[in-house]
Amino acid sequence: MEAVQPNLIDVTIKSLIFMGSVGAIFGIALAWAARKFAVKVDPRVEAVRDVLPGANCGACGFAGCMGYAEAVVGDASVGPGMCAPGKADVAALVAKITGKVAPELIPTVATVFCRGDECKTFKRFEYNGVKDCRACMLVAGGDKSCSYACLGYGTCARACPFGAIKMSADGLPVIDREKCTACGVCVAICPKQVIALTPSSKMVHIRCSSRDKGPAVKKVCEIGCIGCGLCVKACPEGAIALENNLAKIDYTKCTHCETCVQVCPQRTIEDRLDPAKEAAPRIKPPANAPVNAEKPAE
Amino acid sequence: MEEKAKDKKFLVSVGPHIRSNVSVPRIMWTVSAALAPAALVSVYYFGVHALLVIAACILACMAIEAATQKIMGVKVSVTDGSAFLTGLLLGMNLPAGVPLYLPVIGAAVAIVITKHLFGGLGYNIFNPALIGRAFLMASFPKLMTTWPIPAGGQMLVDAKTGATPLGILKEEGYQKLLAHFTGQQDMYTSMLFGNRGGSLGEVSVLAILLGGIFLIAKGYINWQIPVSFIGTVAGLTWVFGGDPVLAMLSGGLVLGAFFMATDYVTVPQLNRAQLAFGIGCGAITVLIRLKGGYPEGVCYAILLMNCLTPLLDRAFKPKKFGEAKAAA
Amino acid sequence: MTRGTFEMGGIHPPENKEKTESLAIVAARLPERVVIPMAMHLGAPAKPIVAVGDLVKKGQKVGEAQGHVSAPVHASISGKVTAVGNFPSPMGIDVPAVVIESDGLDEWVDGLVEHEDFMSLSAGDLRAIIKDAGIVGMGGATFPSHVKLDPPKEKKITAVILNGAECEPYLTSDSRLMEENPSEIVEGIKIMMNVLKVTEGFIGIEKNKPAAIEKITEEAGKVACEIMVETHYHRDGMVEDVAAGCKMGVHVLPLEVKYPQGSEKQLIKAVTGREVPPGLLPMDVGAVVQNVSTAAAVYEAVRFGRPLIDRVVTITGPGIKEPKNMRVRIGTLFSEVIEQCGGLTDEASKVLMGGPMMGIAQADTMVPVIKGTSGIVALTGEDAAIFDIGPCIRCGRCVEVCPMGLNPGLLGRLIETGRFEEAKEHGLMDCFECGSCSYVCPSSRPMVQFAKWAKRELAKKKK
Amino acid sequence: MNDYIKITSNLMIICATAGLILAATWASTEPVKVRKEAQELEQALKGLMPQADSIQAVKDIKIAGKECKIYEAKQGGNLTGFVVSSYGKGYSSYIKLLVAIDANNTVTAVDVLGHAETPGLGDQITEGWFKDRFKGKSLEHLVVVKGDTQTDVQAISGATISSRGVTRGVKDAVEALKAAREGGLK
Amino acid sequence: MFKDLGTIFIASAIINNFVFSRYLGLCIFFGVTKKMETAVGMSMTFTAVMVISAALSWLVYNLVMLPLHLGFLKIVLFIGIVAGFVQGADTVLKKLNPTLYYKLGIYLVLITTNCIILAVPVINADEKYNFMQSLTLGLGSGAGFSLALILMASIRERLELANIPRPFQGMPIAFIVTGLIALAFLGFSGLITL
Amino acid sequence: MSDSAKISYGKLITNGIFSENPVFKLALSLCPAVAVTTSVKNGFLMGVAVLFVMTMVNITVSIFRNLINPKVRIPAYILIIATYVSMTDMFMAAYARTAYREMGLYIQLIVVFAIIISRAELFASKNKVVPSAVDGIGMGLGFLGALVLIGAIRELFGKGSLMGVSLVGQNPLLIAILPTGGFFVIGLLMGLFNWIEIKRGGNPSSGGGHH
Ligand SMILES: Cc1cc2nc3c(=O)[nH]c(=O)nc-3n(C[C@H](O)[C@H](O)[C@H](O)COP(=O)(O)O)c2cc1C
Ligand SMILES: Cc1cc2nc3c(=O)[nH]c(=O)nc-3n(C[C@H](O)[C@H](O)[C@H](O)COP(=O)(O)O)c2cc1C
Ligand SMILES: Cc1cc2nc3c(=O)[nH]c(=O)nc-3n(C[C@H](O)[C@H](O)[C@H](O)COP(=O)(O)O)c2cc1C
Ligand SMILES: Cc1cc2nc3c(=O)[nH]c(=O)nc-3n(C[C@H](O)[C@H](O)[C@H](O)CO)c2cc1C
Ligand code: SF4
Ligand code: SF4
Ligand code: SF4
Ligand code: SF4
Ligand code: FES
Repeated sequence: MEAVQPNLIDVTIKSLIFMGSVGAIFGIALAWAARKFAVKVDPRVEAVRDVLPGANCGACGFAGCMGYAEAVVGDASVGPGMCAPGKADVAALVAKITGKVAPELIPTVATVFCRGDECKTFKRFEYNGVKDCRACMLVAGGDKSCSYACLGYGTCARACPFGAIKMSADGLPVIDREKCTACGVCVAICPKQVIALTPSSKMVHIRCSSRDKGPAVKKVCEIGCIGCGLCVKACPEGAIALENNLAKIDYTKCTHCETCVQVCPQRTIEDRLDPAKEAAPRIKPPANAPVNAEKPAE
Repeated sequence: MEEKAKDKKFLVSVGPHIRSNVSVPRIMWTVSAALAPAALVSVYYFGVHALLVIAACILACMAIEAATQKIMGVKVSVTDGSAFLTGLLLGMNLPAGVPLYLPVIGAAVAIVITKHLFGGLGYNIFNPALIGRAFLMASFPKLMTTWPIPAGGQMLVDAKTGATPLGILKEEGYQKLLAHFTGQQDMYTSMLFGNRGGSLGEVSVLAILLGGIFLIAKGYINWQIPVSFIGTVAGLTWVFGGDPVLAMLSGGLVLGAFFMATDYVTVPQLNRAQLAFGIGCGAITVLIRLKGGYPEGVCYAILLMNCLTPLLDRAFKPKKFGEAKAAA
Repeated sequence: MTRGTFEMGGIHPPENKEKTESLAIVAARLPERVVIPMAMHLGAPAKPIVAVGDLVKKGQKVGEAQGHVSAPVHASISGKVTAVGNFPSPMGIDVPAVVIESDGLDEWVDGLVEHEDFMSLSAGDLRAIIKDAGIVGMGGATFPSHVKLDPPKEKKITAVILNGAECEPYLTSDSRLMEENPSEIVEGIKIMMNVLKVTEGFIGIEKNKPAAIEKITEEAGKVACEIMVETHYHRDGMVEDVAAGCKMGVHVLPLEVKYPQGSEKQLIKAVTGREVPPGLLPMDVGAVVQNVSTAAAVYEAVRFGRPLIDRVVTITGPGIKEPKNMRVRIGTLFSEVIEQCGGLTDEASKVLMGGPMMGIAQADTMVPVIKGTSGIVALTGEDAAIFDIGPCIRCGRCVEVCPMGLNPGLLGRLIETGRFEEAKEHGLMDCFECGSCSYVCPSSRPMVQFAKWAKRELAKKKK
Repeated sequence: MNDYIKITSNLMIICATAGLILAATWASTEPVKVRKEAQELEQALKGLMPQADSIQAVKDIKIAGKECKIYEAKQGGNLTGFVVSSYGKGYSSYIKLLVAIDANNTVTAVDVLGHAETPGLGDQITEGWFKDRFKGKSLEHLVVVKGDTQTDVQAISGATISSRGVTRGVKDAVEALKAAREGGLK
Repeated sequence: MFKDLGTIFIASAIINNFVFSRYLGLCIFFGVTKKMETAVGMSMTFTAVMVISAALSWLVYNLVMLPLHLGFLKIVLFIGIVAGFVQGADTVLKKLNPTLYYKLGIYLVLITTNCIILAVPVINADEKYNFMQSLTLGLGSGAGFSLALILMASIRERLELANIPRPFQGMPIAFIVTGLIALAFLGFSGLITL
Repeated sequence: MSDSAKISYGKLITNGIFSENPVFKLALSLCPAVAVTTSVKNGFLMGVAVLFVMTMVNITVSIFRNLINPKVRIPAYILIIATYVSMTDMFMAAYARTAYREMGLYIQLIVVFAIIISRAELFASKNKVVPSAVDGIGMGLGFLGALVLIGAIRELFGKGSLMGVSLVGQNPLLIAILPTGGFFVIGLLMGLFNWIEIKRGGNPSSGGGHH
């Protein structure tokens, strides 16, 4: 070690000059570069990206959150409310940043329109292959007795970017309404198209997708809609209509009066005011028991 | 509905509806069987404790695999033989005299960290048995380099330290090693028949060769890796002025080239890529043997090439039908 | 000229043809009822042109082709239409179909046109006859034959190849037909050569069918000198067909026994040495491939005016009590055919349309024989065990056997984890689902299902 | 222009302040560090040559490509021996050594100043019992032997490479000293 | 001389690889190896910056600071050079070649927080390397880091297809892989020590 | 987080230690986490050094946050960090020589620790002095805690001792104090924390990389 005897004043002056000139050189160079090569970036893009949830789920229809941020800032025709998982809060923030008007969003949630679990339907054949609903579709359209039914191989559950779907013990997806952000990924991926987004405030659903005629449905499923039309007649609000042998609720009219729930002979219509029950594992009901035994009479 | 559900149901799947009779368990058990003669030879030379070491490795691997799969909630598949084989190979990679907690630790590392953290059979990047060995080597270097002397026959290594031929070569040079034998011929034959110190699986080159050739003949392994691996070691050793025959016969080379550098899971799939893999293994082995801190480099060479496997898989792709013509 | 095989990949599954290879073709019982699907071919389904209650004769058109890539459908028995609607088909989905109840008379429709001197017909006429007869590929792909015989002008076709490989295990329908009706087949290829103005025809047959090779060779030898019609395009735009002396030659080519020797691209390679590049068609290398049964059907249609209403079906496998080769009317239910072969054994657990490699497993035997039904194979417990699908152990066997030079194991795993686009980059679209990879896979991975699934998802996305 | 001034002054001020602070820190810590380093070295040298009352650097040499020094130890003006600083390539590092050598070129003591060998294995080279193995060894006995030996240097079992590294460093030191003395260093 | 440079290069690139044998540059190593594309981008950017800053640092350190006895400012200066250089490159690239900027620009900022970028000039200074040796060490460590990144990216791409238990997905398994690679690199120990 | 009025100091501290732990959650400043954690003591010293630098940098940046031109923000912050690090380095070289010898290079490398610059950039440059200091302390403590935890495990397995007190025989599992073992310990700990989080119904951040 060279024994440089530090002389406080000498060292201080030297380092002041040295560092000062280093700073000056860098400063001038950087300032020159900053001015000479200035590019404008829109800071709003980053601002928007920061408020987006960052799940990159693609519900907005753009390539990830950044894609949407760029689009909503750069393109006047892109609305601020397209991020479904972000719900109204994010829409409002995005609107604020971009100066656009936030649309009024009706919060929605995913609902499974099939109750034909393993106990209420049967398998047409023994399936041997990839455990994925889309792959199972390739094999004679799936092994469920009802050709409209949920196949139960859980593709939606694996696809949900928010972990909102669990498969029940007897093979139907159960949606956690708290976690679901209505991103629509499951809706798009289900090969049987039995999932749809419904207004979160509405709890009465006709959970069947079969467009078969009544007798055909009865052959393959214990709980399917047979298109008998009793609910249509019974609904005091006129909210239900039959379409292709399947009853459908107009959610703008439904008032949760539950009349339909009680008249349905198949017990297809379900009231989910108490979602906890949905998750409870079911056991196969005895042959003659009411199909929906675990449901409290209302 | 009830009635219909009771009908006898056909099995439906996408084709093909028949399969060849080669299955994963069959492969694994057959490879294990091919290794059995070598294991027996080492038990003959090293005695009961060798048997205990091998058995401990196998039992630990299988038990740990079953337990891990239980805990992770996946199908328990110990009967497929891959854990058995990993255990057997791990045992063959240890010195005969190690205390029996080493096999258990090695097995845990091989099965849990190297295999199941990656998703189990088929997904691991590194050779489990070799990682087990490298881990033990790093943790218990003294125990792992204490070589008991083979019991059978006249002994060929320094009775005091029980060093392996490669160890002697590294420490004291070729002439000293030769001095342990009556001549070069004697040295080669002793090595071939296993009459020497070393890990359990190093001792009988002949038995391992037989097993390896059996596997090649059955089509369970390709010739590419063993040939290019051993060939490169011999060639490079010769180029650098060593004894190529000794290089081929010593250390874990033959075991590694036939049974460990051929583990499907951790080596490239294509034949051309396998040639490159074997050459790489050979080059690193020679580098470590000649210049490195360790007397033997096979284990590390294979592990290092394991790292390169995904890259080799990227670099070598099968030639598509019609593609060459399209380019022309 | 060639090696008589494709080089890359391929497998040797047990042939299992011995039960039926020497059984002569027998005619099946006239069915009481047939279900005639409108979609028995690739392309647009035909449109029913009969209504419930109509009386139809054998050979009468009941479905009209919709567009160029489509084919008409004909009644295979005479009787009354009892239903028009959706019925299960052996392809696994419900399709529109016409149900005909037999009147037991089995009468041909009137007005079938015969042509004794069919070799002097013009290409256009021949094509029209073939299209009208509803002829589609009978090797399994069911592609409308007239489309293949009508390539765009800029594609110069130089070889017509008949596919007599029949590389699928169990099946013997083509080999029986070659043995029993060689002349029909050779006449058929001559017609097609005439349509395409090709002087060289090839018939590729796997070497495990020596009798068929012998018979066909004998018949082909007679072709030596035939009249052929050439189309002359005059400068003023006039088109004229002119007879042009002896030019034709039909060569029989024994092929190595190796699956999938019968696949179009592999057969072309085996016969001509040319490789069809990825994404292109056989006609891009100047070849047209037709199945031998298709050739026979073409002859029937041109010579006698008879549309395609029946075909030879091999009913076999360990699950069939009395295996047979039968000529079956299109639309006959599998159950009826199987019953004529003594029925299914108790162990039968899987019923296939087609062979065990490419065949389609049936959920039910209440489905009709269609134009592409070359066989009905019933497998029993042992052969049809549930495949225990394991993880890929990267053994590379699939890479070795893939005749297209793909990495099926990688493709499978990419698809399993939802990376369809990546699979496409790795050549998914070249996979023709031969199943060689799954056959050899020690982990029984369902690569063909993966491939089908990914292709479907990609098609969906394109829309 | 505003930007120029702002950015430049920004950086200049920060740099200058940093320079100032660091200069001050350095000026106050450096003497301490230098003193302590010198003390440490002196202590080490003393430890090797306890009887000497003056130990002076007399020559700069190079061992293993690194800068080393030869020190002369004197007791009341009489030469008692030399200390040579040296390096030897070990298992995972260059091991920094001090070697005390008497006038007959025999090693009298060895000290390990620094190394990055494996804890538990290579780091046993710092243990007294290992360092003692060099005592009284002349050039021809500075070879590593595995297994029992008194005449040569016995390797630490499990750390032969480190042992060899130290031995190499010691041997180089003796050789360097010998060469230096032949070349005129008394 | 050349042998010496060769040794430095091989040692820093492979045998004493900064990531696997010296455990430096880990943040970036784990950060950018999720995809091969980013790994390659980072490799190129990093190597370029590494070589340039090694050269600049050497010049300033040996020609200005040592004569002035200002060695104690080396940390400030070395990192200052990197930061200033990176900031300048960032600004210039953004304007001159936006495509390249979008490809590589994101890595530039990250480079300032990479241990290797500082460790190399510090080692150059501590070992008193000459100019060529310093450049070689810069190049070698750049190449070694690139090797590590590309290796890891290829492994992680394969891991994408593996069935890794959920708690271990992402960072944890990346650590385990690196540990295993480092275990394999133990085989090189005793070869060359820098 | 830019609105300092609402931040609770306790939250800031726990954030740094748990939910945004620099090592286990943010995966930042990993080199020392692997390299110097062979014992509790080393981990602790390194952690303290970082804690000091981090707090001081946060305070300094916060004080001068309005004077620094945004265009040279990063170089400016880095210079500030480098100054504190150099100071630490010099003080340790003079007064903590044994520790300095063991951690040598890594003390100097604190300069480039992404965690420090990112806190300066993300927090201190937007907040008042006190919250910035608290944030620095929280993050620093998180780092310190992580290093001590890793150090403890490695020391226990690798040396058979804890804080220098020998518990078991010599080197029960030597690999633990080799860097290789450092990777394993960190990887397994991260996995363990994720597992706990999953068990509690959470969605583990898969470890984000830099930033
Ligand atoms: C200890 C043991 C050793 C075995 N050894 C062999 C063997 O050497 N070769 C073999 O093919 N199967 C062997 N088997 C049988 C396999 O466990 C397995 O049943 C069979 O290989 C799988 O065949 P499959 O899947 O084709 O039915 C062995 C089984 C056990 C339990
Ligand atoms: C794997 C595979 C195997 C095939 N094997 C045969 C075969 O053995 N015989 C056959 O005629 N067609 C076979 N084909 C169908 C041919 O590729 C081709 O479509 C057919 O020969 C064309 O004739 P066609 O249109 O008259 O059916 C096979 C196809 C594939 C994909
Ligand atoms: C992780 C690890 C660390 C090692 N550290 C050292 C070391 O510091 N010094 C050394 O000489 N050998 C070291 N070795 C090398 C081996 O212990 C080597 O086998 C030994 O040097 C051979 O010497 P022996 O013949 O005395 O057993 C290490 C090996 C491993 C796996
Ligand atoms: C030819 C062949 C070689 C094998 N070699 C090894 C080996 O060296 N080490 C090992 O742990 N497993 C080996 N296995 C077993 C198996 O592939 C291994 O456990 C997988 O790496 C686990 O995923 C081998 C299997 C085969 C078929
Ligand atoms: S809802 Fe659709 S995707 Fe989900 S399990 Fe049912 S069929 Fe599959
Ligand atoms: S349940 Fe469906 S809509 Fe809801 S978050 Fe999951 S994927 Fe999106
Ligand atoms: S044959 Fe099966 S196990 Fe082997 S590589 Fe192919 S997919 Fe994987
Ligand atoms: S099914 Fe496809 S991937 Fe498999 S071997 Fe055949 S062509 Fe290749
Ligand atoms: S601490 Fe982040 S790269 Fe080293």
